[in-house]
Amino acid sequence: MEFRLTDEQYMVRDTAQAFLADASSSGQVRRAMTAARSYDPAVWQRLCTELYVQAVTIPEAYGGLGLGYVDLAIVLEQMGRKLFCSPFMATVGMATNALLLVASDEQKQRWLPAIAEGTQTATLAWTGPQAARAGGSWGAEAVSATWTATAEGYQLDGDLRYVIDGDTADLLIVAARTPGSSGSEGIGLFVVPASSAGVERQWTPTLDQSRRLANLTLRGVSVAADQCLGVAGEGWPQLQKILALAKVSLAAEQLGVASEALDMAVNYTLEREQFGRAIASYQAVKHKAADMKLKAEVACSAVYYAACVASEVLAPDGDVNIAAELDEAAAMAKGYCSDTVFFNAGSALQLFGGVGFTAEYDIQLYFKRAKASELYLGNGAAQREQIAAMLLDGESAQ
Amino acid sequence: MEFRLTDEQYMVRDTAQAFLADASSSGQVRRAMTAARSYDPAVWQRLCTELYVQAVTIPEAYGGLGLGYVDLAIVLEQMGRKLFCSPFMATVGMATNALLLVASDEQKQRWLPAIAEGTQTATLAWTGPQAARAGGSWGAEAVSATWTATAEGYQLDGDLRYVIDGDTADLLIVAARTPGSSGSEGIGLFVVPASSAGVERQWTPTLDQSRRLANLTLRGVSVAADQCLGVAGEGWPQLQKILALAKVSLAAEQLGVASEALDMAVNYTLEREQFGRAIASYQAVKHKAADMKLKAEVACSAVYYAACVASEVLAPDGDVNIAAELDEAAAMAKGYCSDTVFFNAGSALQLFGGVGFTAEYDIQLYFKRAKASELYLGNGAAQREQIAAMLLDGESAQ
Amino acid sequence: MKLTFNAADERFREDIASWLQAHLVGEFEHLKFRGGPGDEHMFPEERKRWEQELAAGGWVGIGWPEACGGRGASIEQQVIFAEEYARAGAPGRIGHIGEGLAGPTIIAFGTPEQKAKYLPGILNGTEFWCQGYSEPSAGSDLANVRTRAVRDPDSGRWRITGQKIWTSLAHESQWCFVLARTEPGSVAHRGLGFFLVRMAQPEITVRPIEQLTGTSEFNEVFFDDALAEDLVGEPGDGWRIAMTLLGFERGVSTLGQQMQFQNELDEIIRIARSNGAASDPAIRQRIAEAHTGLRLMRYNALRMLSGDERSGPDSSALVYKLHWASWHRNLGALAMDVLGPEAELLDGAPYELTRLQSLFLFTRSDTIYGGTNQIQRNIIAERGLGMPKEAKGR
Amino acid sequence: MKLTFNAADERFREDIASWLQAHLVGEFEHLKFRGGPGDEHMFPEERKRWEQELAAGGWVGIGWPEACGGRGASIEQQVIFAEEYARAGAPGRIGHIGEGLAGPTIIAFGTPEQKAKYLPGILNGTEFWCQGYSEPSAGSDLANVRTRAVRDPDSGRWRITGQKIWTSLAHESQWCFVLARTEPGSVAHRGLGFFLVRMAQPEITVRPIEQLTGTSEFNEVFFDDALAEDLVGEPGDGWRIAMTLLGFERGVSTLGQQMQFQNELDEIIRIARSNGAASDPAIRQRIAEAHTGLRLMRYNALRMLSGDERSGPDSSALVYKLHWASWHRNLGALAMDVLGPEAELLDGAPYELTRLQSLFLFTRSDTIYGGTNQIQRNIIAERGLGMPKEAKGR
Repeated sequence: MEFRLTDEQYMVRDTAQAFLADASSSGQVRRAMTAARSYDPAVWQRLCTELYVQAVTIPEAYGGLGLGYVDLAIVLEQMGRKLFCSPFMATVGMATNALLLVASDEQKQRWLPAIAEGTQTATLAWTGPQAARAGGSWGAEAVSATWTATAEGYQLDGDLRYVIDGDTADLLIVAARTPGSSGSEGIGLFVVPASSAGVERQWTPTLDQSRRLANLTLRGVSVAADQCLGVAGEGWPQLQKILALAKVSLAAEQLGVASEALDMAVNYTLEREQFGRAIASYQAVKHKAADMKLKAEVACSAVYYAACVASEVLAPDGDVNIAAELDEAAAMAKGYCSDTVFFNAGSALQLFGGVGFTAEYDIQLYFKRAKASELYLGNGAAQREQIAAMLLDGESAQ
Repeated sequence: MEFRLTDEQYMVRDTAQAFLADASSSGQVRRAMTAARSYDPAVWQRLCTELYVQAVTIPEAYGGLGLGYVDLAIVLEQMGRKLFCSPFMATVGMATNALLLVASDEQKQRWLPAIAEGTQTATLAWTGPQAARAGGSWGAEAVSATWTATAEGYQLDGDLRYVIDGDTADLLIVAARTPGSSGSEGIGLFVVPASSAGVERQWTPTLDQSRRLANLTLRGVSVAADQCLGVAGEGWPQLQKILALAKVSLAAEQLGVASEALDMAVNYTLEREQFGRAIASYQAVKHKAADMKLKAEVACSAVYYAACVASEVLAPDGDVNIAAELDEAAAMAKGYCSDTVFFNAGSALQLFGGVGFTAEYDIQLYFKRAKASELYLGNGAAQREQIAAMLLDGESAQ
Repeated sequence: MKLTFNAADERFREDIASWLQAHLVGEFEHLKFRGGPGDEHMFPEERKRWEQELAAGGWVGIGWPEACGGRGASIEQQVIFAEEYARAGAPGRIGHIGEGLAGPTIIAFGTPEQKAKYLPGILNGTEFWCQGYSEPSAGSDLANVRTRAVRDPDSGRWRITGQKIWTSLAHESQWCFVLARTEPGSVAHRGLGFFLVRMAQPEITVRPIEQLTGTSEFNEVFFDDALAEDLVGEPGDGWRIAMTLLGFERGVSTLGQQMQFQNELDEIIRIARSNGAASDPAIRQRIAEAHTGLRLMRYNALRMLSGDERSGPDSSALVYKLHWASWHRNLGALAMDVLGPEAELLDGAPYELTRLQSLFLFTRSDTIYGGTNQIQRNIIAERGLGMPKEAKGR
Repeated sequence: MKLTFNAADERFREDIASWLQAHLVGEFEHLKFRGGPGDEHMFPEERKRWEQELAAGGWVGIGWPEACGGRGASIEQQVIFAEEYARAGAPGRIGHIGEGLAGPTIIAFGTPEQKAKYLPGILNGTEFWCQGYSEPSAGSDLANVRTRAVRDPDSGRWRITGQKIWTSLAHESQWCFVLARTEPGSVAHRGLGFFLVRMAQPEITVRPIEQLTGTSEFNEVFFDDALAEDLVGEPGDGWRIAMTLLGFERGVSTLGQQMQFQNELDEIIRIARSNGAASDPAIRQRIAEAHTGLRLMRYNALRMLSGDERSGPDSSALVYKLHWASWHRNLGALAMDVLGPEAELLDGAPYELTRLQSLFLFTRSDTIYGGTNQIQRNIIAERGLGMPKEAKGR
């Protein structure tokens, strides 16, 4: 039992930090926010070449680094700190997990190396228009696109919403269900190149400009049989795992956003004077910062515990008892970090006072990201209801 | 529109305050807590004689003062401030309302004068053993005692719980239902002298020793037809109003408890020094006190608005539009004041530090009363759910 | 205590309600529910014409004394006016700084000449005002004024140099009142003067501040030896006058503000009922809490306006700002949470906010301007509870 | 990072688990789950015998160096011990002040003679300790020590006069460590000494403090020229030694404390499932929050014990007290709210509390003793975030 970073993991952190200090300055983030793709392809290529972290969780057999989810969390945390605009979350934090978890060896050979090389980006498209509500509805019932079996494979139809980087990703991991099915029944997972005939994609402008969402429309999209991940119709347990892993990714990034908001606020309050004193010397300010610090520390424990669990889930010889904690650990991490990131960013905005309200200062960008990521895949209350169901509703619960 | 106390109401307040300063000192409260009846009958008689506030809401025709619910709230607030141990809440804040609302003129003539004179106390007994749960179950389904029609009137059977001063009250207002009925169906209200054959009463020791609860058991209790208030079987709308009025009474008392806890905490922090300064000079202490003050002020508005509404409910020529707000105003007052009283008493306990934890200091008595009255008739969350149902579930809601 | 209005007041309510129904039509129809917080910069010309329409109907300055051209309306009637105005969805008042702040200040402290010069323009809806209080380095420390006023020894007139910030409607106003230091070397609240300044002069530059909303309701205003038209009171009276003026802000306009809040809450409830969030227990709790908080805000205001001083002078007034600001900020977050993932979707590129997104972002300033929540808590503790003052660094 | 224990550690886990299963029987059976917070005064004699049973099994001082009679167990093994001890429901340790505080302090600062004199009694479970830190006028201001120690010029021995408060188990202990002022006229943290004092002397009076629970776990201890057996370190070293000792409190015992918390939460969940509160959405949220908070408390502790210093030295340790104290206080309130009106009903007259009522009341002290939540936030801000220190009045 060793619940601290290894020396190698410190190196991963420091390298990511140094890269992002150079590649994700305030000016770079603001340019990316209004750029055509919401990120700078040149910076993405630099990341893929110099850091190679897009391959962090991909096994060496497929050209990756073969590291665990803890290393991925380290990178995501640093990206959160700098609001790095890139297809990393969608590609590595979400879509790659689907391939790692569900794809056959042939399918992995076909798609993972391009991701590992940085020549393809990917995303996860699974929720339909009627589905994602406030609260706890980011579940199976949110899947509304359909698949039907055809002679040569499958046909996909329907609308997909809230797809991160859906307008630019090269590869789409699509969840669909058999027509007429409901709940966790009938769900299938498919790998769809974005260039496939019948795929339309529309960027939807968002409050948080540092991450793009898109609507996808699939109209009679044909995919071959070998583009189906696992068994069509029995995909929900896999999708559930993929979503739990996505929550861990988001939580790691939220930890970074929350920690940076705290640091920015502390630094500002040390400089800003009111009534002849640095405002950092007022107990109201100190105690607010202390509460932010507590949340950031606890969030750190939540994220890295969940990342350790996720590592066991992805590892071929992972500890099954620990892996079984995935749903709970992911809900706890996403729930706690969602509350933390909004609390910390909101508190930081308050501590900045009037200038926090101006476009000029960066803290507002963190605030917007905080709300966006809090709501994505369900806020704190939604995660808690999921945990409550585990604790209180089952026959076997304590 | 005049939302402030009249000069006469200030007099009611000042008189009550002066009386309680003399009759409800810390020593007197502590003696009453462990006395046989949980109050001092001599003090009660003094109150009835000198202040005559037990008759505050009873019309002059029945020997009362004929004042409104605002005056009652004023008295209850002051009693809350001093944790006055007496049958006032049960008799005036709860049971008398049932007689005022539902009794016929003959029934009023029969029972109200004795209450007005202070020769009889009364209480409300309505909830059964299985009923009152955390949250929102202080409703019609909590009624479980039964009534059956007999040749000469009715027979009452069943267990009644959480009856305030149920072990000492002279007159019981009992809610029961027809066997086999459920929900709001079949409910009847009866006036039962505690001395009636078949009534057993058992004091149940409580965490908050400043107010007694009791269990009642009714075994084949016979009551005459003229002891039924209103129409047996159609009593729920009346009981609902009686409970709403009881919530207003409790809220008024909670306002007093919360305000006194604040004052005690402020006074203590002005005296207590730490690190060479009065702790009242620390911003953390000041801001905690400011939050308590805000809540107390808002609670005051909630209580007196609800009391104004209650006055219109009880007045023969009350404004029907305002009276129609009773359920909502009572839920808002009880909900807001429940949260406030626990917040304020808990915060005060914290500001007292170590000594607040000793039996010697009085603040712990306020803390215990706070929790007890928070839970009685449903806590803040339960009241909010009731309000949410009004706002969100009806067809006619906004 | 009673909650009912008397018959004369109810007639007054009918008057204003029917006047609004008859006049908020035609060219003004599209102004309904516009111009509120976060929307203050919209349709300035139309809203100025609306001010003149109001003025023609005799609805500007109703609370002012009759001797100053007002109607001397009772508090009850002012409450009723504010409620009906908001209920009708009449647009945000572009004249509110003149009517609610500058006018009452001039009535209280101005000379007869100043009253004659400034009040009619306010009352007839042709002259608009903005305020020059905050400065970049001051923030909550309002007395930390660096803008200075120098009197020309020959003309006897004052000239002002310095910078003000968070001035809304600066580019729509003919007049600005400015707090400036008349006594060189003075500090804090001593040595300040309260000046009335004409905006249309080359010595004044207005620069909009781009906000996190992408819009620019607020401005920086630079004074470079700008001429002051008038000084209210004497040099050195500035702080006292400014503090009195801030007191005017806690007036009946709060009732109108609450009707605006009610409109926002109604929209949130409507969405919750239509998108299913109304069946989410956590959302239900928060909607009920918001509803309760707003009702109690109203009762608090009624108690404040009725002069209820049970728990010490000004107690309900002291907590008012902290209460509404925190409530409104929570409402903004609730709006997003009711929308769920849809909360992210803009009305359009590049950055066109929906009404509720705008609410969400704008409400973050409510707990800052006019005294942050932290400052409000200091004030409540010190003035309301008699706890020791915060130590100052200077 | 990895969460699994190695094979040797798993064997250690089996050792302690099976030892407890074999020994927590017979006369000790009824001690299960007893003697925790709020129950510390119960069964003192039986629990002392239990300490000797533990000692005979070699389970006292496992984390102490082997040279001092301990086992030099690794942090992992100490974690495992604490977890299994609590999982088995073994009783609250009446020897924890000796084992966890006095012993380590003597090991760190004591002379060889002092070690030889005091450590064996702790290790064999025959000598028990209490602490004399807090004073009535000090509270959170721990350095405000007024108890004084005077050295007899002839014998060279120190005598102590003053009053300590909040001393638990004072009447069950042979020894007390006492912080007292060795230098007359010194203030704050200067001029203090760290003394070891035998309780059995007529110059010491122990007076129980009646608490809001009706019970008396804590005491006032009066020293009236009481003889000190030993001084640890030099006169003037007291503050440094005391601060080091407080650091020992943040040890592996927290893991055991968490198992106790888990027992409490389990009981609350059991009640919620049986009385229907588990279907109340607000209660569901709070139970899930409590469960999450407790798990994260464990992960925080593991991170702290593993020496994770990513976010600055001691960061996870700095927040630990504030986190668990606030969590536990909320659990107490949750217990009452799950019970609903039944929360009011005592086990019996005159004032016999149920376990959960006791939890509710006792947890109100968690946010006070050992540094109030307010002091904890100061410490986090100052040490963890480098914000300016609070101004002191003296």
